[in-house]
Amino acid sequence: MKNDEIDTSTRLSTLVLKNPFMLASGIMDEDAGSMIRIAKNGAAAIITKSIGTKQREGYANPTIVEVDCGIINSMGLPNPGIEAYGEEIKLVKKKTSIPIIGSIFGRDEKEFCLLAKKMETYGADAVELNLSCPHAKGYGLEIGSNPEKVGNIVASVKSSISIPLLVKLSPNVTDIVEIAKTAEKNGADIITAVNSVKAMKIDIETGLPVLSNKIGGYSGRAIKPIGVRCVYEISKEVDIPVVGVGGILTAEDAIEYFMAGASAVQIGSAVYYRGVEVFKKLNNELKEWMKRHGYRKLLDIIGLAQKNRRG
Amino acid sequence: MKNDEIDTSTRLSTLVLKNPFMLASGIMDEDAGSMIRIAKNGAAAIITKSIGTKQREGYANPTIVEVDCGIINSMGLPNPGIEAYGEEIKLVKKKTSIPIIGSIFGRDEKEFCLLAKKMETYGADAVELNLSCPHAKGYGLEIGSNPEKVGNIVASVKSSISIPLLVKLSPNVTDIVEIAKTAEKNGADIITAVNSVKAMKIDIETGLPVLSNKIGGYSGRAIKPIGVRCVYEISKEVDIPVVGVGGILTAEDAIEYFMAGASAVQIGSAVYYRGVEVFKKLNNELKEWMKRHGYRKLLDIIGLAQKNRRG
Amino acid sequence: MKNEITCPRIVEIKNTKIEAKNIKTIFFNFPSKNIIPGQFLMIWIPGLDEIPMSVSYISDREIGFTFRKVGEATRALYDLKKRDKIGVRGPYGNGFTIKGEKILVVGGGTGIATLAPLIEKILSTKKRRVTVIFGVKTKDELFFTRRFRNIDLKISTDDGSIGFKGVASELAEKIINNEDFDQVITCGPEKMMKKIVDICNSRKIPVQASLERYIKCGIGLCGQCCIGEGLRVCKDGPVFEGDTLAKIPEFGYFKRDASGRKIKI
Amino acid sequence: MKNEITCPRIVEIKNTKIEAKNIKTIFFNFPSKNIIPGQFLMIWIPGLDEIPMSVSYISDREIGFTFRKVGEATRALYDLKKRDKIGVRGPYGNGFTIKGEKILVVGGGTGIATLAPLIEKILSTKKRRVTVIFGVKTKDELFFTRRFRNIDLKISTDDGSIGFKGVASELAEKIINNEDFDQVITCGPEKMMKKIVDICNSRKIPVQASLERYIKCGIGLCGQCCIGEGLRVCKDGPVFEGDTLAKIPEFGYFKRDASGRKIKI
Ligand SMILES: Cc1cc2nc3c(=O)[nH]c(=O)nc-3n(C[C@H](O)[C@H](O)[C@H](O)COP(=O)(O)OP(=O)(O)OC[C@H]3O[C@@H](n4cnc5c(N)ncnc54)[C@H](O)[C@@H]3O)c2cc1C
Ligand SMILES: Cc1cc2nc3c(=O)[nH]c(=O)nc-3n(C[C@H](O)[C@H](O)[C@H](O)COP(=O)(O)OP(=O)(O)OC[C@H]3O[C@@H](n4cnc5c(N)ncnc54)[C@H](O)[C@@H]3O)c2cc1C
Ligand SMILES: Cc1cc2nc3c(=O)[nH]c(=O)nc-3n(C[C@H](O)[C@H](O)[C@H](O)COP(=O)(O)O)c2cc1C
Ligand SMILES: Cc1cc2nc3c(=O)[nH]c(=O)nc-3n(C[C@H](O)[C@H](O)[C@H](O)COP(=O)(O)O)c2cc1C
Ligand code: FES
Ligand code: FES
Repeated sequence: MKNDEIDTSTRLSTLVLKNPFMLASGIMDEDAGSMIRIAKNGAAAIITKSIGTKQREGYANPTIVEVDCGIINSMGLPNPGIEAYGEEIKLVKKKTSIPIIGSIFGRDEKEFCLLAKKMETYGADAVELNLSCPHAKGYGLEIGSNPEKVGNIVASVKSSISIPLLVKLSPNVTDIVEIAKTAEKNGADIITAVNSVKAMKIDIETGLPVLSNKIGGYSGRAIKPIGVRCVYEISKEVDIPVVGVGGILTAEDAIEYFMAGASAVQIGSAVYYRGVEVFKKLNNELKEWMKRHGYRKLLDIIGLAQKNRRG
Repeated sequence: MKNDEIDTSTRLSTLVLKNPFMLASGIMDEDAGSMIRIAKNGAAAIITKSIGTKQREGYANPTIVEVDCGIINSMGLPNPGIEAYGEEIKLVKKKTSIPIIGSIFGRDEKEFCLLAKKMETYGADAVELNLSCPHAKGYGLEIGSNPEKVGNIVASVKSSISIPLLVKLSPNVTDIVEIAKTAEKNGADIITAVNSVKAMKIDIETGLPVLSNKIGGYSGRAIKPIGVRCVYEISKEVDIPVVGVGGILTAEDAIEYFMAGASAVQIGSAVYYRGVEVFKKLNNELKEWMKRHGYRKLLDIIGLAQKNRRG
Repeated sequence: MKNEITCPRIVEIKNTKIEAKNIKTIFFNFPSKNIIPGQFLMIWIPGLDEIPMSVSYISDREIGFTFRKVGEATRALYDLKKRDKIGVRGPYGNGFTIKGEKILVVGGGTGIATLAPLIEKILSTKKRRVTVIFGVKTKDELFFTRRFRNIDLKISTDDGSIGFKGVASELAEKIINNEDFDQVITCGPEKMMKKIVDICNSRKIPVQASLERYIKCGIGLCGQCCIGEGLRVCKDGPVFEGDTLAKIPEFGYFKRDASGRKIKI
Repeated sequence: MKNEITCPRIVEIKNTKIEAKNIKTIFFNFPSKNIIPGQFLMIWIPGLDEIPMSVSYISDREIGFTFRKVGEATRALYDLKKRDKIGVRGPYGNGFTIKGEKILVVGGGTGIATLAPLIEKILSTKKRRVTVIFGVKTKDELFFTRRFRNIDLKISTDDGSIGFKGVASELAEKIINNEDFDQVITCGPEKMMKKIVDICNSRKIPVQASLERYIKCGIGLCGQCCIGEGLRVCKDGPVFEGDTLAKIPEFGYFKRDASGRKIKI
């Protein structure tokens, strides 16, 4: 078996991905140029930075701090606003051929619908609802931990667009499965799990939280076992595809997610740990691993730990 | 300033601790002998293994697996049952002079009250309610994520014992502060945060979750930023002392917790990483650090990041 | 310390060997080097159980463990074949420490498996001499009798079907009465080990015994396997010195089941 | 890569020095070795802000950065004294690469701070020769003019209060017209750098410019500082070659604010 006989393509609803490695939202995806670079580096799809109705500067620096096993960030959803973002999406669409998925955050159904429709108009191939940002007051997790709100927002966005709808969930809830099922019932086409984990770093020399917002979202290696658990729990209970995110640095990490039930994965912090070339590297490592283990198609791996589950 | 001029003692309600390092529940505390060894190694207090009304073998092996930045366990609350545990408590009390805190888990108020009373009768100096075990059906987190149940259980246990009551919370909830406040309102004397984080490890060679229970609790270095965040959030909102747990391997880790607001900390996985001598080591490291930084009393550090907080 | 592998490593079985009735060895390659005789592995039978097993063969090429079919996990292991896969973590525990030149090794039942690489290590130094007692219930259960050259091998069977009739500790006592040993090392049923340790302690002969307790974590964390004053069989043991054992009241009398409750031995 | 310190390290200020009006240097010890001229640090003013600063002094004993008081963070920094504490992470970015023997260095405003250790590095090799232009608005803003020996230092001021009257890029053009250089290196206002880069590109003289963009993560993750086709000023830069800059349409024309929105330069 040669590397090119190995098929790592995958599907998410009507989106066809040439490989299972997508760029996670918030990582080098605020402007068209960055997204084009990531696309050229082999990503199968791009989730844009989460965009809101109005321009936002985000929190004051420090907005990011590296800790032992990961990164904690509290950017505060900086974004140029949906109006200004149109030209970025149009430019990326012109220069790339992979799916571009517009991530959006809002306060309520109205905002989400407006944002989703704009994204569709700009040419986005799908929309991802950020219902999970752990550190922005009035947004993200504050909405995404409330099943009723999730249901309403998903249902209204679904009825206002005709492109696939991804819903990105937070692990910072008592029952992520309940939220995922609510999203599915209300029309979500794909679940993305997980956003970063609420965490904090205190500098003991000054006695101060390092991040200006104090609390941030934890990403990177440390959160992989949490993300895998969420994907496993969700996949068991929903019929729509699940996209895994959180702590994926190597193909082995991604394979854990695939076996847990993920149809594709998103890569965030690894862009720091392994460079922008990480997408190509991961796809090669994945093919090597599949070859060594006698798998021809990625589809044969997806959900394996679900199938092997007893009871 | 010499090391012995530095005062690392602390108080939790009426419990006086010679230093802030307690043994966390579930670590070498199922039998009297182990607890005596830990006491001799310098722990300031011991939380026993969580004990239930009936003998339980726990889950089949594998019950534990080490991952990159921590440990995932799913012991399944093995314990000899409260009746058999009396002789262990009595023996430890006879052979040691530090506070022994009986950890208990039950299905409902009735079970919790029975267990707490027994612990008091055996001579325990305090009781810790395990409302947070992430992997035992019908127990722990399943109860501890429901504010109403937490309120009822805390209130009834409080009224049936006269020793201090610790309530141990889980980070696997949407709002840990709400649960902490409910516990406080219903009579908890001390909050312990956090129990382990729901997580999973899949072996990709076999496609199987490693733990027999599939999902377990994540402890060790990786969870420190999560625990620190919880302690910070809780301390801001409650007036009773908070005990920090999660990923403490060094005195610096503990200091982060103290600054976040913890009056004492519990040590779990570090017994593996640094040996049973970890308690002495931590207290020495803490004194060294305090000396270098000109602090005489631990009390001067506690809550520093709260005081330094703006807005 | 980080010679240990702490997340199960999946290995392919290179070979298996029936050593005696219901006793089998499984061989495989394992990346960890410098395994000390007396150390053990946690063997994961995926989807079923994970159990402790002493390393019974140590070489640069491959290692093995030898076990008796006694319950569900060992039965499943017994049925595995070449190229099947198991998960392995370890090596854990302290292992034996050889002292002096004239050594008596007393193995009972599958304890023989634990002692085998120790005997090889003793023999690897020219000037040492070793007397070995293998005690089993009956002849059919004997194994490893032809594995070693240049040892003084004595056999005991409960039913007298071969060798000395009686338990290994009785034979050991006889031999100790006749010969001087620098050290006695034993592994087998705890009652037998208790007798041997008592004999040696009363005669001030250095003695080591390798204990079994219910193992869960294997890394000294959960406390499941503790004896005496918090001695963890998985970490501080499984090998203990005679003077340590003299201070452990439960040695020879009771152990704890998976729930932590005391049960008679 | 792990020469970087990525969680702010609290350091004590060893010394401060007023270099000119509103321009100050802060000195401290920093564990990271081998800092390349052109690399920058993220300076945390605890409780206030974290901002990028080029390393302006590099020695084994201590390092320093030199800054102009322009807003809240730099004002707070300006008020700090010996023994006060700041948090520092880095060094980040690529730094300058010296090519050839005859080099022209053109600094404008605080860009001079970024170029200072580069000039020292150029001078550390005997056979290299360097011509330096320092351009400022007015005489009072000049600094580092006496820091270097053996350089051909030319000064330009917008108001002609000293040296050449005009902007540094004009003076640079004159000099380039008269002399051949192996390389031109510049740091300063982007409009000025744009002119110099254009001049050099059209004459095929290798040129490097150090850019400024709004920095948040500093480690190439968040995308805040990207220019052109995803070039991260914090990671792939801040120093870029002339041919790269030629392909970046916004160079000299616009940057992005903290929200990612385009603003004119
Ligand atoms: C350090 C150590 C080294 C060992 N080395 C060997 C060896 O080399 N060869 C060999 O044949 N046996 C060895 N054993 C014993 C072996 O682990 C048990 O025989 C095996 O676990 C039985 O599993 P089972 O499911 O087949 O039997 P079960 O039917 O489950 O039980 C049979 C007996 O095995 C015990 N047992 C079950 N699980 C465990 C466990 N996790 N830890 C300890 N005991 C357990 C039970 O308590 C019971 O007494 C060793 C035990 C220890 C503690
Ligand atoms: C790689 C790099 C190296 C630099 N080196 C130096 C130096 O050696 N000396 C020096 O005086 N200045 C340097 N700067 C510029 C310096 O970072 C800004 O002057 C400083 O951030 C202003 O902060 P403030 O709060 O005082 O001003 P503000 O009032 O906040 O803003 C003044 C200007 O500084 C910019 N600024 C504010 N925050 C940032 C930020 N996080 N990243 C980038 N720009 C910001 C604003 O966009 C604005 O244009 C460098 C910038 C970069 C990107
Ligand atoms: C700097 C940074 C910015 C992020 N911004 C967003 C965002 O705008 N929207 C969003 O849904 N997730 C955001 N995330 C979360 C990531 O998309 C991802 O869910 C998380 O980082 C976990 O994946 P990782 O461990 O691979 O980084 C951000 C993460 C980081 C590190
Ligand atoms: C093997 C093991 C067993 C545990 N058993 C219990 C338990 O019985 N009751 C309980 O409240 N917490 C239990 N815990 C959780 C710990 O008390 C602690 O909250 C957690 O491990 C985080 O701390 P650490 O990172 O220092 O280990 C257990 C943890 C481990 C690793
Ligand atoms: S088995 Fe857990 S401490 Fe020994
Ligand atoms: S500042 Fe984040 S990528 Fe440069």
